[in-house]
Amino acid sequence: MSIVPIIKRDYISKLAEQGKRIDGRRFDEFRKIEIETTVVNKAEGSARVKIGNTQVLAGIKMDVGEPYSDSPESGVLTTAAELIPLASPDFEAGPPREDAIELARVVDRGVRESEVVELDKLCLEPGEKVWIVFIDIHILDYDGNLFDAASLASLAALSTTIVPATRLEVGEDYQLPLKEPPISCTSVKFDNFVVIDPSLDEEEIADARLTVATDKNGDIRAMQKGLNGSFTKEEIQKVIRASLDNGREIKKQLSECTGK
Amino acid sequence: MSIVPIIKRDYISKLAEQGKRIDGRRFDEFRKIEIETTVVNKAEGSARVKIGNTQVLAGIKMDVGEPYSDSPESGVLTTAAELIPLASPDFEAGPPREDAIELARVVDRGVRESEVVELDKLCLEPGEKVWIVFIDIHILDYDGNLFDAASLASLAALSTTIVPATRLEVGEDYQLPLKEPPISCTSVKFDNFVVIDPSLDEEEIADARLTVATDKNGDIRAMQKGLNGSFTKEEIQKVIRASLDNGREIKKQLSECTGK
Amino acid sequence: MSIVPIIKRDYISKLAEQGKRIDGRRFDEFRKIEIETTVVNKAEGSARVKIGNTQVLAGIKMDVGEPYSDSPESGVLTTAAELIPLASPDFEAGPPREDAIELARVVDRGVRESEVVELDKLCLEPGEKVWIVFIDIHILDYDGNLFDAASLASLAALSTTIVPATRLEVGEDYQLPLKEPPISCTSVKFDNFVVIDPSLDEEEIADARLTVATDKNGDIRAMQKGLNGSFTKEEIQKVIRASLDNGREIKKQLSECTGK
Amino acid sequence: MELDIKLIDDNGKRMDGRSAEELRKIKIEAGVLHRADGSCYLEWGGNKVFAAVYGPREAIPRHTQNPLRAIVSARYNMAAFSVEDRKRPGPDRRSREISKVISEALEKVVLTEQFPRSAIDVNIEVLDAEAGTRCAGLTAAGVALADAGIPMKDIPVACAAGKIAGQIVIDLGKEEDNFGDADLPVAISPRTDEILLLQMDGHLTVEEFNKALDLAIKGCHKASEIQKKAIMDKYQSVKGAE
Amino acid sequence: MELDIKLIDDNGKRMDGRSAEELRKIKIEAGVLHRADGSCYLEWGGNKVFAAVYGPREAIPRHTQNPLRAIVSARYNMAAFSVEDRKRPGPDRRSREISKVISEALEKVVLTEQFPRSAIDVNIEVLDAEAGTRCAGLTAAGVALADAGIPMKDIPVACAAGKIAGQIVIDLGKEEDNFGDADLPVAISPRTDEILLLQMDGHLTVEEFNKALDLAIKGCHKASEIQKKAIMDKYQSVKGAE
Amino acid sequence: MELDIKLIDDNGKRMDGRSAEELRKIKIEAGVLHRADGSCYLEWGGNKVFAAVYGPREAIPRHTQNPLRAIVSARYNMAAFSVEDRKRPGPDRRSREISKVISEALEKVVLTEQFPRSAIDVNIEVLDAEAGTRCAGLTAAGVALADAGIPMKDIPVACAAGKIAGQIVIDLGKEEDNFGDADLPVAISPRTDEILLLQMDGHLTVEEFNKALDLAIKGCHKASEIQKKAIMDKYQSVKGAE
Repeated sequence: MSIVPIIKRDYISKLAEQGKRIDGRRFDEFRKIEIETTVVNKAEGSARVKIGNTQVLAGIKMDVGEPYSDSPESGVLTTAAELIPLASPDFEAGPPREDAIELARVVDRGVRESEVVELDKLCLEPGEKVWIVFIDIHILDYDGNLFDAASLASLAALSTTIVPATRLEVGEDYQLPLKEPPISCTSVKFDNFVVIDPSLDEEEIADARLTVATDKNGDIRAMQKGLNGSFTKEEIQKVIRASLDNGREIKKQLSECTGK
Repeated sequence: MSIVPIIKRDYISKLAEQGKRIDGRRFDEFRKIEIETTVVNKAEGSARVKIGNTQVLAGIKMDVGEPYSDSPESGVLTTAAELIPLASPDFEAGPPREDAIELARVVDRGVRESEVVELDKLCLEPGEKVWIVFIDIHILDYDGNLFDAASLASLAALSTTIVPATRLEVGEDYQLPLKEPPISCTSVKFDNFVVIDPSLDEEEIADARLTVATDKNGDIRAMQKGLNGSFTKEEIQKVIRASLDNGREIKKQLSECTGK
Repeated sequence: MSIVPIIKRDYISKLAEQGKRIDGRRFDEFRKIEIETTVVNKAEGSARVKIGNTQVLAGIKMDVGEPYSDSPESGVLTTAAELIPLASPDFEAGPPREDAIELARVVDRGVRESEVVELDKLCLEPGEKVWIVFIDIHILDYDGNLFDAASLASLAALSTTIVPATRLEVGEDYQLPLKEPPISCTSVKFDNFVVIDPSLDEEEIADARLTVATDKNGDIRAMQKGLNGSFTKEEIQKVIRASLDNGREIKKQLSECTGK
Repeated sequence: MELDIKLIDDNGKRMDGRSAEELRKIKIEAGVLHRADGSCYLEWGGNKVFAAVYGPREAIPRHTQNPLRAIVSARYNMAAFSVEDRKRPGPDRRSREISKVISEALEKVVLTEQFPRSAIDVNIEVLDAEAGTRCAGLTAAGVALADAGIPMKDIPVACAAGKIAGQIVIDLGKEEDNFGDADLPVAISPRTDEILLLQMDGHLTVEEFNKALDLAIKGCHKASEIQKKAIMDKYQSVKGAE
Repeated sequence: MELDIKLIDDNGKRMDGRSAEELRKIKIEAGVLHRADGSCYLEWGGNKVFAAVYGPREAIPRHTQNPLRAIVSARYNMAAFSVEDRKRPGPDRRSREISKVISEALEKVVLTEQFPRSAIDVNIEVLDAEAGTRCAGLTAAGVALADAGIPMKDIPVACAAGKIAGQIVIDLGKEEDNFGDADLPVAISPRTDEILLLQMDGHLTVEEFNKALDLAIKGCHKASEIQKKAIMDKYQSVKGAE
Repeated sequence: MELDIKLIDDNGKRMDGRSAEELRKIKIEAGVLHRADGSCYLEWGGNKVFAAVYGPREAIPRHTQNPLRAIVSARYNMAAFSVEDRKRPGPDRRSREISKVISEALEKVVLTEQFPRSAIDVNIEVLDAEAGTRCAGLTAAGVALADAGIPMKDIPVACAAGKIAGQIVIDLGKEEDNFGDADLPVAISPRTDEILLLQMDGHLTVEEFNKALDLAIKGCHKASEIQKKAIMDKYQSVKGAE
């Protein structure tokens, strides 16, 4: 629990009063995003996403296993995130802590609830054998906004995943069946300013965080509020609008990159 | 390891010299016991027991699983206790510590060794499928004498347990088959005084603890001595007598409450 | 991380300059070794090895289980070491730490890579049932050179292991099939002196450690360098020579003791 | 996903007979535990929840202390027998996430700067679970904090809204949660309507979201009334006993 | 439960030929380990046990220190290969309970107030287990404590009694433990007969219990003689070596 | 064990076309991460590895501090997706052993006495694994340490040699590792050829061992050149940017 120097908070707040952010962005502007897919060979699918200096790698592995008893004809999806000490002096080795758990669960829900992966097409033998999809998220460099970077890396990795049916001797390889993914955009609030895609400096002084995942129809597919501050209803609506706008752009970039 | 103010010990000891206890009870007198069964819905059986201010909830869940290889025709019984921080500022979250383990094991032995649950009637397919009975004990409020409260709550919960055969599709629901349960009574010793059903204040100054489970025939079914003090043979016999007397009364109350 | 008194280091170094060791041994001389087999009854095989005051007990248990999917016709070998606090005030209870893990893995590799246990003869039903061999190493008394004591105890225990086929109802008992075992010899370096079979005093001031396992043909079967010092090529060759010489003697003693 | 289950019938009634804007039955009792500094027992539909508060007390170990304010730590725990299939005891990923978002929500309303270096521990035990336990737990925690006399700007309260069978409704029940289209748990500070906790799963248009958020806030206010009554009852029973 | 196993034959002999009041063979050696401050190797029937004592030394971490006395921590551990079916290494619930009751029993006789803020660690390793390991372990620990020169009021010692085939007998063996009616492990301070450890599983009338308790105490005294001899032997061998 | 796999063909070429003394392709980039004090990305054949260095900084908790020097802790970690069959996240016995031997090798070259009570943390993440990851990881760590400006006597570097199809070769590939006869990973301080890390599995005559050791050291020197170039490139790109 680091105590951010009051001087930094003051500086960022003063800039915000003038409508500015420390890196020169508008309040509703994302940093530059880079998406690179198929970056590792052993994974069935992979992607490296940079948002500014934040860098996240997601890898997909698949295996054949048993379905859950309450959904015998459905594949299984599981998401894990590691906040490895490579990425930040504040991350510790060891079992995942609350932050990593929330990150993995929010990414997982983003993928699961919007049914991006068509799990019903991943059944091999009802009740016996289904495909298991493992999403593993590695944070390589941490400069804020892990939620969006991790979510985007996962989607990009899934988009390039080949089901390794040949290797596991259950048929021919094929493209993992996917639906249109919703795009997650995160904003934070400090004092009474709300900015999207916070850098680490902004995250460190933030009171409240709101992640909104939106789809191509402009609908909301998931939300998660975090941190011990509050939002007004008006602020939430502002965040939704900015998420819709940026989500649309990011979706375009993702499609261009993955060819979908 | 809290250091109890010497003044409290002195006070309780002085009272004891006059044959008195801080809450006005006789040395061989239990606090008021309340037993309430079927207090939660999702459990197959449940009971809440109050002994004075101490409050314990036990819930029974049942599942179908494999028997142990050395008793293929016998159901399986497993007991867990959590000393959750809800109940006391001294209980910590996290994996069970020595105190919780001893508590669970003493309750478990009380139920297992006296064969209260007729495990041989819980076999579905020899060597393949048997009923598993989970006893889970939650301490809600801690004012001393958890052993007796946890044990009594477990027995009361078992007494009202319906085997969920319908839900698990192995036949019709029926009452969990039980034998007469032995009743556990705990005494502690401080200085050279021995009192039954210690309150928290008395436990905190106690040197030695003795739990005795007796049945309706006046036989002994389990014993456990605890703490780093000693008992003389005479003291043990005194404890057994008080346990028999109180056990008989408690058994009566349990029968009235559970209708058995 | 104990800071060894400089005075002790000085003393041992000064002796070394005169070609002497604190217990009077030559640089390339082992302490007296004692090997005793079948020291416990419940184990399928067991041995107690003393090297000077260091004392290690290894026990072998066997069970029937599933093979690894990538070697369906091969038995399974697993090695665990506990640095139990019985053996040293510096060992702590709890999950194995780096030292115990390295010890277990080096012993395991010594047995596994040299194929001492003929795992291909431990298949009962290809892909279904094979023998599992558990090597468990208990350090009883720690006065240096655990690697060699643990390795030798494991080999001696394996040499006297009877496969408990009768008990597990898969045939007649028989001697565990073994090949010629390589013998592990460990040397340490302090200042520029290299000594074999270090005592605890010598280990505590050592900069670098080298374990070399050699077979009866004089070939090298495993090596492991440890500690944060370095060796020159010449020093390594010297260590290999001393390991060959001592290994030959130890092999002879092991054969005499186990009758093989 | 909706199978043959009809979540809303032809008369606009939900499976348990409620209308779209009707809460399940809520029963709250304050001060039910002897040992805790503050406590609450709450039933919300089929949910049964205890909350107990300890503190403010010195935070230990020391390195967890914040020199400027108290740390509020909520611990949400489900009893092994609180669900259909027995849950393994101890925290899992779900309960740890819920503990985190509840802690953050409570911290906003507690006057933490009054207790530097302190810890305020909030224990939430779910004994029966039937959809909406995080809202039930947070609502119980609010009462337990008040019962413990912890200074707060407001008593936090929670309620969910969601979408089932194409309609926005309040406070989803078990089947509604399983087979519905969206769930939106919300916690607020009722005096200001500031939003302390907000999660959403499912699929809502922006318009539907706004409607659901309003409905959840409305539900919070209803639950808030029951919270206040419980605290008042406890206060009067103590006064009465004097 | 007794199947076809005849625990007592027509001549009143037990399966291993013992009479009702006869202990299994006990062999004790003190001072067997080099590194420990005190140690003991004990065989009791088929049980083989090492005990090693370290301390008194400063208790760490600090918050475990008691400013008024030493903490005695016994750690009972079974080797993976000590039982028929391999046991997973490391403590389980059973060994942790046994560690607790042995710690409590030992603490009573050690003059802990002589060593404030200290720890005395007693490590008990069971290498072969065949009924009665907690009594064997505690008895070995008593010798190791004496060997370490820890000041004690008395050397603690343990022995069990039980009921098999309707009779009260001393020191149950493996089949007697598995198929018998009751087991009663007891530890005492032999000078005063104060009872330091007592557990009972099974079914005894009060009269049977009294008889079993007397028998267990009798066994403790016999084991105590063997303890003392072992300590004396060690002392004399050291003197002899001088 | 060699089945039908021909590890060396009739022209003396290995499966991937290399000669006996030819390394796989190595690509090193220094200073690739923003947050770390020093970092490196390395590809060595099919291996892909990141290394990041943090420190020197105060070692915490305090009891891990060495009053005379810094502690160098390497943490070798394999991504779950870096191998054919998904690996469970988190450290296992293998990775903990590798972390230990790499830590020990690095500590020898770092001028640790300049930073008493400090910690220097080296994080090695293997994203793609294809034989030789410990050598790749240590080589990357050497560059990351230099990039972080940590004072060192030398930049440590590693390379393996081994025996396949009866021949001593450098830098085993995946099949060579699986079906070969021996593997010998070695790390050195290239200025002095001091050996910092050495492990051997398999079967070698003393003569073969000597040949393999020489070959591994030769490989270390080649990798060392690529390390130095990467550091120089980073330095120049920074200078160029000024």
